[in-house]
Amino acid sequence: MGNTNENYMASEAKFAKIRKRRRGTDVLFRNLFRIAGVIAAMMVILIIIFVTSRGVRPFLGSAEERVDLKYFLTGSRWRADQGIYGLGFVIINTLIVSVTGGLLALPLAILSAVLITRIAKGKLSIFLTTIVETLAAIPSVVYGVFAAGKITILVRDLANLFGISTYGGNSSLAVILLLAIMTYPTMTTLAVSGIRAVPKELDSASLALGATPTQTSFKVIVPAARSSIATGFTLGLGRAFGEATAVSMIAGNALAGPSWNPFDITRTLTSTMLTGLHETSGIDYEIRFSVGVVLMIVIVSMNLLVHAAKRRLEKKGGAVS
Amino acid sequence: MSASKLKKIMNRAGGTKKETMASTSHSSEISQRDHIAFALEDVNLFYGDFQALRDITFDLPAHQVTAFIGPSGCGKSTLLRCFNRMNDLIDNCRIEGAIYRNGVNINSDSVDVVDLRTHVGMVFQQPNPFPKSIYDNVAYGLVCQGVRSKKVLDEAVASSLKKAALWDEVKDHLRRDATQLSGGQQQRLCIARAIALQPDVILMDEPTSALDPIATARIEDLITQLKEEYTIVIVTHSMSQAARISDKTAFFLLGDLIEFGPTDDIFQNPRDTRTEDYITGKFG
Amino acid sequence: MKKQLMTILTVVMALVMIFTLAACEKKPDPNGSEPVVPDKTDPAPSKQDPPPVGDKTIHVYTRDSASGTREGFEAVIGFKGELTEKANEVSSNGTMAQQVGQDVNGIGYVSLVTNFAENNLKPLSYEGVEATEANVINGTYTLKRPFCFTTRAADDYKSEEQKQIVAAFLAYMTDSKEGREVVVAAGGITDVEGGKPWNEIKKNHPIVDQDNSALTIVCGGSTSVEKCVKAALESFQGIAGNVQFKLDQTGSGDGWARVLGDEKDGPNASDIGFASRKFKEDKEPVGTAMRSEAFCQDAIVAVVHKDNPLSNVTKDDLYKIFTGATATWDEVGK
Amino acid sequence: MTRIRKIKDTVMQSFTWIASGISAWVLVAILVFIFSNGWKLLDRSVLFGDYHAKNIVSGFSDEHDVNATFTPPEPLEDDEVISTRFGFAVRDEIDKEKNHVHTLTWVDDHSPLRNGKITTAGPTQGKPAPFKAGMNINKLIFIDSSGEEITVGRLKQQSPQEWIPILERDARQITEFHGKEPGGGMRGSLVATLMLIGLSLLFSVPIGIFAAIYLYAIAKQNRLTMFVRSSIELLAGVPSIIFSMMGITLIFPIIQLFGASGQSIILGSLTMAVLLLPVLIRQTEEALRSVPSSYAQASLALGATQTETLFRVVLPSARNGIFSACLLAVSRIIGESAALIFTMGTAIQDSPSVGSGATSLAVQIYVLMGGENPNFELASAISIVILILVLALNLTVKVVSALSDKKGKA
Repeated sequence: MGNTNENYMASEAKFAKIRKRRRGTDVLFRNLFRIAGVIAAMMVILIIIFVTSRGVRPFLGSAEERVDLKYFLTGSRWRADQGIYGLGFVIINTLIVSVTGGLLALPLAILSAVLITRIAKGKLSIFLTTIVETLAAIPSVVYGVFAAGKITILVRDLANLFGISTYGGNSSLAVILLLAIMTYPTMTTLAVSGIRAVPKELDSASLALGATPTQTSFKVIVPAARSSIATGFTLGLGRAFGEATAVSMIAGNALAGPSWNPFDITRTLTSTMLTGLHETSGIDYEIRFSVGVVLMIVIVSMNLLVHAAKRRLEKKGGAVS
Repeated sequence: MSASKLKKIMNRAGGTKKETMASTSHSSEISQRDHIAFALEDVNLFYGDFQALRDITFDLPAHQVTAFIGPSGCGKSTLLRCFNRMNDLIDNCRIEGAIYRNGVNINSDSVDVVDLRTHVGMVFQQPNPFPKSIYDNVAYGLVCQGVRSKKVLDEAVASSLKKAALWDEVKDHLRRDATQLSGGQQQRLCIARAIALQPDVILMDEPTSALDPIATARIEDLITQLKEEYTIVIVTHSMSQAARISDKTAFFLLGDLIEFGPTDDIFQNPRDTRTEDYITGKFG
Repeated sequence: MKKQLMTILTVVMALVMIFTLAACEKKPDPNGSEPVVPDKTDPAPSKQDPPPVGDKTIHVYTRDSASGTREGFEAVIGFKGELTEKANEVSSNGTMAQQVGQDVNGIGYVSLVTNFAENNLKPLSYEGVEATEANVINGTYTLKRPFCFTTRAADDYKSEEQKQIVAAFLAYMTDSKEGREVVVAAGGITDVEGGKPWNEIKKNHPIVDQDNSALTIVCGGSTSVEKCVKAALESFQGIAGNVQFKLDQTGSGDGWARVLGDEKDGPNASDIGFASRKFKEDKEPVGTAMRSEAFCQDAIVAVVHKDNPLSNVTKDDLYKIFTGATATWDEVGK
Repeated sequence: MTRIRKIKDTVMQSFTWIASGISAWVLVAILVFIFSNGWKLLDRSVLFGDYHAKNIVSGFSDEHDVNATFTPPEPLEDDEVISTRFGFAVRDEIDKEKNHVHTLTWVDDHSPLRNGKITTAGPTQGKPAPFKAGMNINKLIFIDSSGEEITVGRLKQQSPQEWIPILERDARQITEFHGKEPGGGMRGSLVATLMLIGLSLLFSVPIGIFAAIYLYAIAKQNRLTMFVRSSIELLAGVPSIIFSMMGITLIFPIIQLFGASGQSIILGSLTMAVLLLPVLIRQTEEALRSVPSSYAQASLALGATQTETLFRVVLPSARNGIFSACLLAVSRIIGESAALIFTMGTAIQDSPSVGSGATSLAVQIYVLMGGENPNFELASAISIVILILVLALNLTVKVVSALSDKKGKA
């Protein structure tokens, strides 16, 4: 009995220690998780702060070096050689090519998604999904090589058919085509998952009312998945706006604009950031951060816009149902 | 080390400081333990603005099987989860009132919930073995407690599986993936897993609702055997099951405890008309 | 019935795809032996496009504002800041070559080291003088610029050895016969026979007889010099104890900044800064550098697509074209 | 069903086929383009060779047999020029970097060239110089019968047809040989990419997984969580070129405190680590959420702490998903170029080190396309490698998730 008692005392102390350690570990890790979460969340704020603080420098410098902010935002000429930095036309060009590219990809994405989820069965569906995923996985620099070697030629020959001369195919149209290709997989993936998430009951209900499967797909299922499709569109647009390497290989970097003619050379925000990214000091360098800030603002406002549109769409949908 | 010694240690180890202090009056502790597992006083529970339990007050007897019955959404499962504070996991859940276990309010902040749960085991509606081996499933709780000795673990696993009436079926392939077992075996494994920690109380949340009649019968047998050693609280939708295995029955409706008493009384002689309506199948 | 339809559709799609792809691939390769990109050397455009097409609008290509080639070109032609708004700005010599080679109406300017044939380019004579090394050396071809280098200040190296190896390399590349040979083989223009034998120069640089594989010569600045400098460095490695090197060529604007300017201690600090033009005396004082001079010359060549009938331009032509005064090919030379 | 409806249906359906057909066509076009340009270049020397040519300078001290003649083992091709006295053959070629080179196509086993000793100072000095077919000859120095030193070769602007006869006629003794192992390989970038992958994952995986756990298990439904979530969403939308700028403005000053001096793999890795966070967090959280909550409940009910539950039950169950997330992150790293151009620089290195700049495969492509002469072939060859790597990774992800699906069902 005495023996047992001793053991018991020792164990009591031991288990108390273990308990304390367990509790300590638990608290430690919970805090680590929390810190990791906060770090991840802080990064975007830090990026905004640091890039912006660098980006405002060109507008604050000494009088002779200072860039006029108003002209920077609205100007229609980008002449680094003359010290003229007007980004207005670049913003417009960026919007044109990205949105057009996105709009070109959207119907294709929706149609493909319908095929993948509702028409094709089994292996074929998997095969088509694989195509989309492969397109999504191709790095942008590879797209760039392809665009510089193939899309530009295509556009050039197309323009020649109309008797229009192009800068070797470097043009808004080439950028639009490239961006359509690059945004297509994102949009399709989202549309597919959106359509898959539509409750089966809707499908059955529509079929039971005598609609054909195709009618059901386009009249009931696709509208029901519009929220995901809109998200995919936003994400795709984000990629279009932010795409740098591939676009800069074929944009042509016009010095003035905006370029309304699709066969004309263009200049986007990202291509501006990458051309002559060579310099690493001086105003030509600093101004790139300003362009980066503008790019972020454009992306965020575009997101808000699509978001608002999505909300309105949902409201409308709600009123109908 | 024998299993009983282990139990003693685990019991002691499990107690919080307060509990240890409360247990200084040795005799009263024992007597209380013999009679009452949980004493509930004015328990109110809210999910956000929604009140799920209203002024629940009763004493839950020890070493008996208590069945909670009532229609879906009556709060019986919610109350069950109060006993091992699983409701903590729900973000906007708030509990008022006190639940005393060994004279300590388990809702107070000073109670270590991890500890509480080693004393109050739980078995869920769906058998939920971890995707690990049978052995690892049973040993899991002890390993978490810091038990490393292979010998102790082996013994605990064997004795728990025996108690859960699963030993004969699995003793030759303890390393097999637990998810390969049949539903009934899985549920018994989950019971064994809970028993391994030597708890005082085992909470069972509709433990047989996902099982076929044969597996259900085996679990019911098991429950009857286990009540010798443990306090068992079972939530069930099956009136006949409650009648078969429980000693006491509590009937809940819309968050209120309508009636609580010996099972025979409740089923044969309900005091409240609502209880009678439910038992005779007029609603539910 | 529907299934059949789908099958037919699929087959048709597949056929269309295969045909288009086959059409892409079939175009024969005229140059045969050389490894060339089908699209760039592909003869199809030259046969199909009536050269130059459409309104014969001149498409002006220019380099980015950090480029030394551009500065050299603009300085000789004399139109700094007057460049036409319709220009297409490209950020490297290679891109320039590739893009003008794709554009029958294009005109641009590249370094003489560029491979004209491979990029579908036709080099233009300037004032009637063909762009050749001989003509640059004898001074008749005047559209040229120097390749210059400058270095960190003599007391600003990581170590004494670093300083000595940099000095040895510059002596090899600039002064020695062997070094000049390499530069010339890589397309730079300099007088090989005027150089001293390396064996003589070597005596002043004993460091080359050590194992230098732990040292790295870091170069920055102009991209145009890259080919020459890379060739010189690679051959120097063999005779200087396997010294390592790093070429981070970004543009002439960075040459001075990275060794003497505000970037000399920054992320891009270099040992030798190159420029494909003279360093600007007012903005880029090289007085404190250990050594600073031109090591060879390069001709800038105005190039057009190989199907363009033009073969000679004058300074005045180029001035008018690049400032936008001349807008179509019909007007050139009038 | 009316006829019109049938036609309408068929038309709509064919539209879906056309749309998917276009995407398939684009994919095939890309693959055909890349492969047709790069495939013939892709061999061992591109995959594992140095990018920078390695020069070999060797000297000859031994007198060699003046009257020896060698015969090539088999008839050589027309454009090869043979030196029968010294037992080697040379061809004028264009190398991967599009320079003219004189490549050795045959060296006889007893050729006097084989007696060369490396003269470059360093550990290999005095060792026999390696001569083999495939090496380039830059120049040869020999002594003629009058004892005068004469240099011949490519660097003298001579073609093999010009200089080999001179060598045959006048040479009494070869004294120096300047050759090089051809460059144009991608090994350095491959190594740098691997380093980049390792370091980026080292930094981002723990933070990513922990942050995902925070969102999954710890975070309450409150404003802070909303903020964290939307911040991470926002981070996912930031274009990679902005990350590049963040690398310079935010991370560079920090690592400068630890003695970093410039664009470097470490700077690139830290930048990539931030870029990968949203991907990792999103995927990991998804993987965690796919673990049945009953596992966690059972574990908690058995008296495990939350941390124990996470590490012992939830994470092991989600490991396939997390593994897939890491693989996706890897394929993102392999494909990324814009975020690295500013942070790792554009200087191609053969033996990259963590503290100095280098190029990843993707950036090497970018550099090659923007160089003096755009090198489509080499760029395409590297693209093939990238594509194969990325597609293999994606395939692995699919296999892994298929496996875990199967397991989940069983």
